[in-house]
Amino acid sequence: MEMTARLGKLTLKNPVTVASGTFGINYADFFDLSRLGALVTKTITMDPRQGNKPPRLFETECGLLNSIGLQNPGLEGFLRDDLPRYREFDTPILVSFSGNSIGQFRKMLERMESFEGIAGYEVNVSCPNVEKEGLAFGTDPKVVYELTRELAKITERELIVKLSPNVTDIVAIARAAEEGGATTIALINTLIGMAIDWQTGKSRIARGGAGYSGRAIKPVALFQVFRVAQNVRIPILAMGGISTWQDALEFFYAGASAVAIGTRNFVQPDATIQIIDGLRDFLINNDQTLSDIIGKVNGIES
Amino acid sequence: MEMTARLGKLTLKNPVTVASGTFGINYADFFDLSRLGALVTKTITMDPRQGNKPPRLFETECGLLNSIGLQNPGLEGFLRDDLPRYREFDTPILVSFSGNSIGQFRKMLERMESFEGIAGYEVNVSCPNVEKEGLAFGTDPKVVYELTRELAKITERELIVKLSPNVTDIVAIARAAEEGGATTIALINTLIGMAIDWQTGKSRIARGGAGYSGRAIKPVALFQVFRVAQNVRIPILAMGGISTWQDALEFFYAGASAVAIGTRNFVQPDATIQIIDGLRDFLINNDQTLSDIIGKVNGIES
Amino acid sequence: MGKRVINQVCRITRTVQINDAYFELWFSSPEMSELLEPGQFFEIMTPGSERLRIPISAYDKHADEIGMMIKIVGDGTRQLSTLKPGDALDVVGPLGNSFTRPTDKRVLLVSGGIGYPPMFMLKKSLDESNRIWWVHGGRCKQDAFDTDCVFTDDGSCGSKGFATIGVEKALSEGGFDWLFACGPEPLLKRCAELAKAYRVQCELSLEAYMACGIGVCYGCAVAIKENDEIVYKTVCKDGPVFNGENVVWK
Amino acid sequence: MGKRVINQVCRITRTVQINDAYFELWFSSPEMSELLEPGQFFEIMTPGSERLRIPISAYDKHADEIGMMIKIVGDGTRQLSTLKPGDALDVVGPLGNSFTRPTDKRVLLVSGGIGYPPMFMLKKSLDESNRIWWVHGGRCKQDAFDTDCVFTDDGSCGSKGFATIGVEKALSEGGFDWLFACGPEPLLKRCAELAKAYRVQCELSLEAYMACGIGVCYGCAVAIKENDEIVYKTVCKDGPVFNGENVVWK
Ligand SMILES: Cc1cc2nc3c(=O)[nH]c(=O)nc-3n(C[C@H](O)[C@H](O)[C@H](O)COP(=O)(O)OP(=O)(O)OC[C@H]3O[C@@H](n4cnc5c(N)ncnc54)[C@H](O)[C@@H]3O)c2cc1C
Ligand SMILES: Cc1cc2nc3c(=O)[nH]c(=O)nc-3n(C[C@H](O)[C@H](O)[C@H](O)COP(=O)(O)OP(=O)(O)OC[C@H]3O[C@@H](n4cnc5c(N)ncnc54)[C@H](O)[C@@H]3O)c2cc1C
Ligand SMILES: Cc1cc2nc3c(=O)[nH]c(=O)nc-3n(C[C@H](O)[C@H](O)[C@H](O)COP(=O)(O)O)c2cc1C
Ligand SMILES: Cc1cc2nc3c(=O)[nH]c(=O)nc-3n(C[C@H](O)[C@H](O)[C@H](O)COP(=O)(O)O)c2cc1C
Ligand code: FES
Ligand code: FES
Repeated sequence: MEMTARLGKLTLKNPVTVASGTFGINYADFFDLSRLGALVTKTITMDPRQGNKPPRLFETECGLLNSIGLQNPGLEGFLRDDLPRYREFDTPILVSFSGNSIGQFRKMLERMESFEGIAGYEVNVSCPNVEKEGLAFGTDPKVVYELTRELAKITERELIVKLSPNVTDIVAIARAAEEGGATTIALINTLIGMAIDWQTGKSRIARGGAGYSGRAIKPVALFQVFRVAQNVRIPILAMGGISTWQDALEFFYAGASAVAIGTRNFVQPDATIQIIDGLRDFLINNDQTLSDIIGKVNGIES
Repeated sequence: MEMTARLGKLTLKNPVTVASGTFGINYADFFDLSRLGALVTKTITMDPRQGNKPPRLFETECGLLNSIGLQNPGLEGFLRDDLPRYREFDTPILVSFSGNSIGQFRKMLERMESFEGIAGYEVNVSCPNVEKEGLAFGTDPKVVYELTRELAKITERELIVKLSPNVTDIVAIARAAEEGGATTIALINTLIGMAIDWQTGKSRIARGGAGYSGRAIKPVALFQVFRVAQNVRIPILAMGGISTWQDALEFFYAGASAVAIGTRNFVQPDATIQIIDGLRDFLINNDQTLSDIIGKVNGIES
Repeated sequence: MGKRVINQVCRITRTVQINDAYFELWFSSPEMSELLEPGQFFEIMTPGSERLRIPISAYDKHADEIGMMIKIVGDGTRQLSTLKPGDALDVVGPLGNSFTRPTDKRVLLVSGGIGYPPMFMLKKSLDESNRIWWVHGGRCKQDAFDTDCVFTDDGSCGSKGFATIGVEKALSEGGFDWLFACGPEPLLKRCAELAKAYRVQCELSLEAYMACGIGVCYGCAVAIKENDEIVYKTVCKDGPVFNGENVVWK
Repeated sequence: MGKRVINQVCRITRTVQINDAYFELWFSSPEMSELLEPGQFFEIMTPGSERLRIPISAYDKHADEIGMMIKIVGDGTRQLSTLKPGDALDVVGPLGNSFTRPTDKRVLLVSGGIGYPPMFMLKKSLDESNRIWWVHGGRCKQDAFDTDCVFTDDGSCGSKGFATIGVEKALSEGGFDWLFACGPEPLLKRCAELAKAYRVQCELSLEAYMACGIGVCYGCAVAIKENDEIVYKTVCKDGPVFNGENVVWK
């Protein structure tokens, strides 16, 4: 079954990858990572980061709160220790990274350009911008445009910009990334949520607010993917609560070209493989290809 | 047990009311509506509205999508047919209303001022503003400030501004409402979500995007209530996925002065009463009052 | 409407497995039984459920006992199918309006699939002075129930084809005053057209996705002609029974 | 670490209801049994669950069979308590590191409440050359298990008071080389302090809220001193067993 997916400059062997921060090489114990359409790394930053105070996790009724705080070994640690291991697999490596200024983003990308075995980048713009009073990069279309343009200038590789859903106008941000030269839009990053122990009044997460992911956010992700797909021409890598191949189909109908699995990996380590297999069987049984489905949502009347 | 709640200019007999659009006089079949801390009406508009094309509802894994489109009999229909019936109950009536321009909001409020038995208003700013290219009122702090100020000028009654959560910076909007003269902030209105039938590609809701409510949105609501409570001095009427008295306690800890029950009414018609009773028992058993709890979330370290 | 709606946790008194897909669920409620009229429905759930209630039509009643007939189509109905006598069922109802009950008329009942139960109750409540002919259609044998004239899509029971064939045949033979129908939308639409063509009064029981079930959320809207205007009515409260002439089809 | 982690759907072979709150769950897995070392744990769920897996320590093993001892504290553990022999259990493991196993030493084992199972397995795996003394504490009789010295908060079993009394008593009598402990944080913290004061080597098994269980999400962080720096280590992969001296207490 032909299941290749076009994602910007890349052709993936199938349209299923993993969401940044929810996956790692250790999953190779469970299945051959070469089966994935692509491999997205955890977000790395220029310098190593300790991450946030624990507790960092809490499972709500239908989703997951996390407050990892981008704990990571820093760019050099990643390039030295992790990248070589990622490269062992026969699938494109997409490095997720984040900076605290446009300059830092650029420096990081320049450094990575000199390394082989990176198929592209996922630019995480959900982090605070030190040049703009700590407001997240991803909330201001102008900043997203400038950042993307700077990065697009210096790489020929796939350039994915991953958006935060916590904005008034997601379309404006997506368009800014497209105009800046992004080759794919990824969405959504986590919503922001909170939980409190009603017996003690204690916040379940040390930081208070936390990233909210999983099944609960799927409808929100689906709508944002739909909205963005209606308004940009570059492909969309969709994520947000995708747990089954049926969920993935919803996102394809809404306009996604590929999907990433996040929180579900924690429950079912081979969720990606089950989704790949489920999609393939569905397409065979229905004698369809992905292009018969992508963006073909119907029944909408206003 | 003393459970009165201060909500702006009002003192409610208990801190539990209903979320606009999820409740109506018909619930009087199930319990005495006078037991509620207050009664919030469905949002009314100047002119009668037909509402959106069906299908208008779809239940997702953990929440509800709705696309009612503010179907309502219009202001005069409401004042003539509904208000007299609401007034039969011994609880403050809060009329939720919405306009398509600041002028129309003002006209509606002026008309209602001449009617007895209205304790206050809940200003629904999630609707498109015809003067600003249809952008929702609630997305622009300046507009929210102006609107609130205009309305505050002409009423001495309780003036609640109900915010949409779908903005980049909820605190800026809440502060604008406070500065404009709102006496209470209500939040959150629905998120926006979508669902697609994976078998047919058909949108489950005729309009595509739809309001997303219920258990799934509770962590998002809790965080926004917390954030706003940290940044305004006026009380907060909290809603978003509250289904049990334990949920309500979380919102009190986060800083809410009262809570409204929405989607849960559909599952359990007397949910409000069960929550009132549960809260009362909890406070008795712990020998606490609401003020020992409101805003007393702890364990947050950054 | 002034009709009272009750919310009660009732006991299941009896369950009947009709076939792999259909089962009957009976519960006891003197109060609801007394109020209940044919065409009305309930919103039911197993206590403690977090999901929306499930709207199910009244199918039959015996004194205090009320019967429902349910088809397993998803998680909610599958869950209901596991209930046993003695289990609790949380019921809101009776909900909605009911059918007109003519006297001394020729009446055509039409049901498709799970449209059967309300027709069954209507038939039982119709005065003996009426002469009744009942056409039922289903996809296969499983969906075929005992009526005067049965159709299945695959011919596995009764005649092969759509119930509309039977409806048209009956109407074309003439003499009918009333047509009552419940079933999938294409069937109802065709019934409305045929009733109009043959000048027969027509009442249809519609379905819609529901939340509150009591007319407050406006979620279950259906487009209805009213004094030459098209307005959205609630299936749960203004319906589920509407005059076939007034329904605006998609 | 290079240790292999397996994900298997296993059969429950045996269940034991210990008392109202505790039960044992045994499953069969030759592969995991072979790899398993004391101190390690599993992430388990009933197949089809939508929720995060539940981390549970290894308690015992007999050939291919692995035993866990579980306390019912919420929905997930309650659900597990309904499993019967023959039921399927989806298991990821064995996870995490394990305890040092000294030879020919005096060893103090300390467990609090549901900290008992890993200590049980450690004890079984310790060489006979060691001399072992085990202090256990619990809230009430239910949480008291057969060890050398039992404390309960309410005195309903063994001595009344906290297990730390027994720990201090044992250490003050002298002669111990090692202290291994698992249980609630205050107990572990006190053990670390006492071990330091009495110059006894100390390994503690920590708990943390977990998601992936295999060291990729950094959700289960605990602050650990490493070369005079404080870093966040993962309880699931770097732990759950840490040198008591290095743990940074809240
Ligand atoms: C007035 C009315 C009377 C009905 N009477 C009967 C009856 O007597 N016997 C019977 O078997 N079925 C009846 N139904 C249909 C029944 O309500 C659905 O089959 C049931 O809700 C499906 O739930 P589920 O969880 O099993 O399936 P799901 O997988 O949730 O849904 C299957 C389909 O059922 C429909 N449905 C789901 N939720 C709702 C909802 N909240 N409101 C309305 N429709 C929904 C949707 O069209 C959906 O595609 C009636 C429906 C209505 C509106
Ligand atoms: C390494 C490790 C080993 C453990 N070994 C055992 C054991 O041998 N026997 C035993 O009975 N229990 C053990 N636990 C504790 C057990 O995991 C929790 O009691 C269980 O997750 C509670 O789930 P629940 O759904 O029943 O309760 P919930 O109501 O969900 O939670 C009750 C409490 O359990 C904890 N908890 C919930 N979810 C998680 C999670 N995903 N990760 C970690 N903690 C969580 C939280 O502190 C929560 O307050 C261990 C935990 C860890 C981390
Ligand atoms: C524990 C955890 C860690 C995450 N870390 C990152 C990260 O480092 N970078 C990033 O872009 N997104 C991160 N995310 C967000 C996910 O990549 C994804 O966008 C989001 O969780 C929605 O998808 P899901 O619902 O399938 O998990 C993280 C999510 C979780 C749950
Ligand atoms: C069917 C439905 C109709 C609603 N109608 C309105 C409305 O008319 N005006 C309004 O301000 N909010 C409306 N809401 C939003 C609710 O008042 C509430 O803010 C939201 O649903 C979150 O609360 P919940 O999760 O408890 O339902 C509606 C929600 C639902 C589900
Ligand atoms: S279901 Fe709420 S109005 Fe009909
Ligand atoms: S639970 Fe994911 S790193 Fe430990």
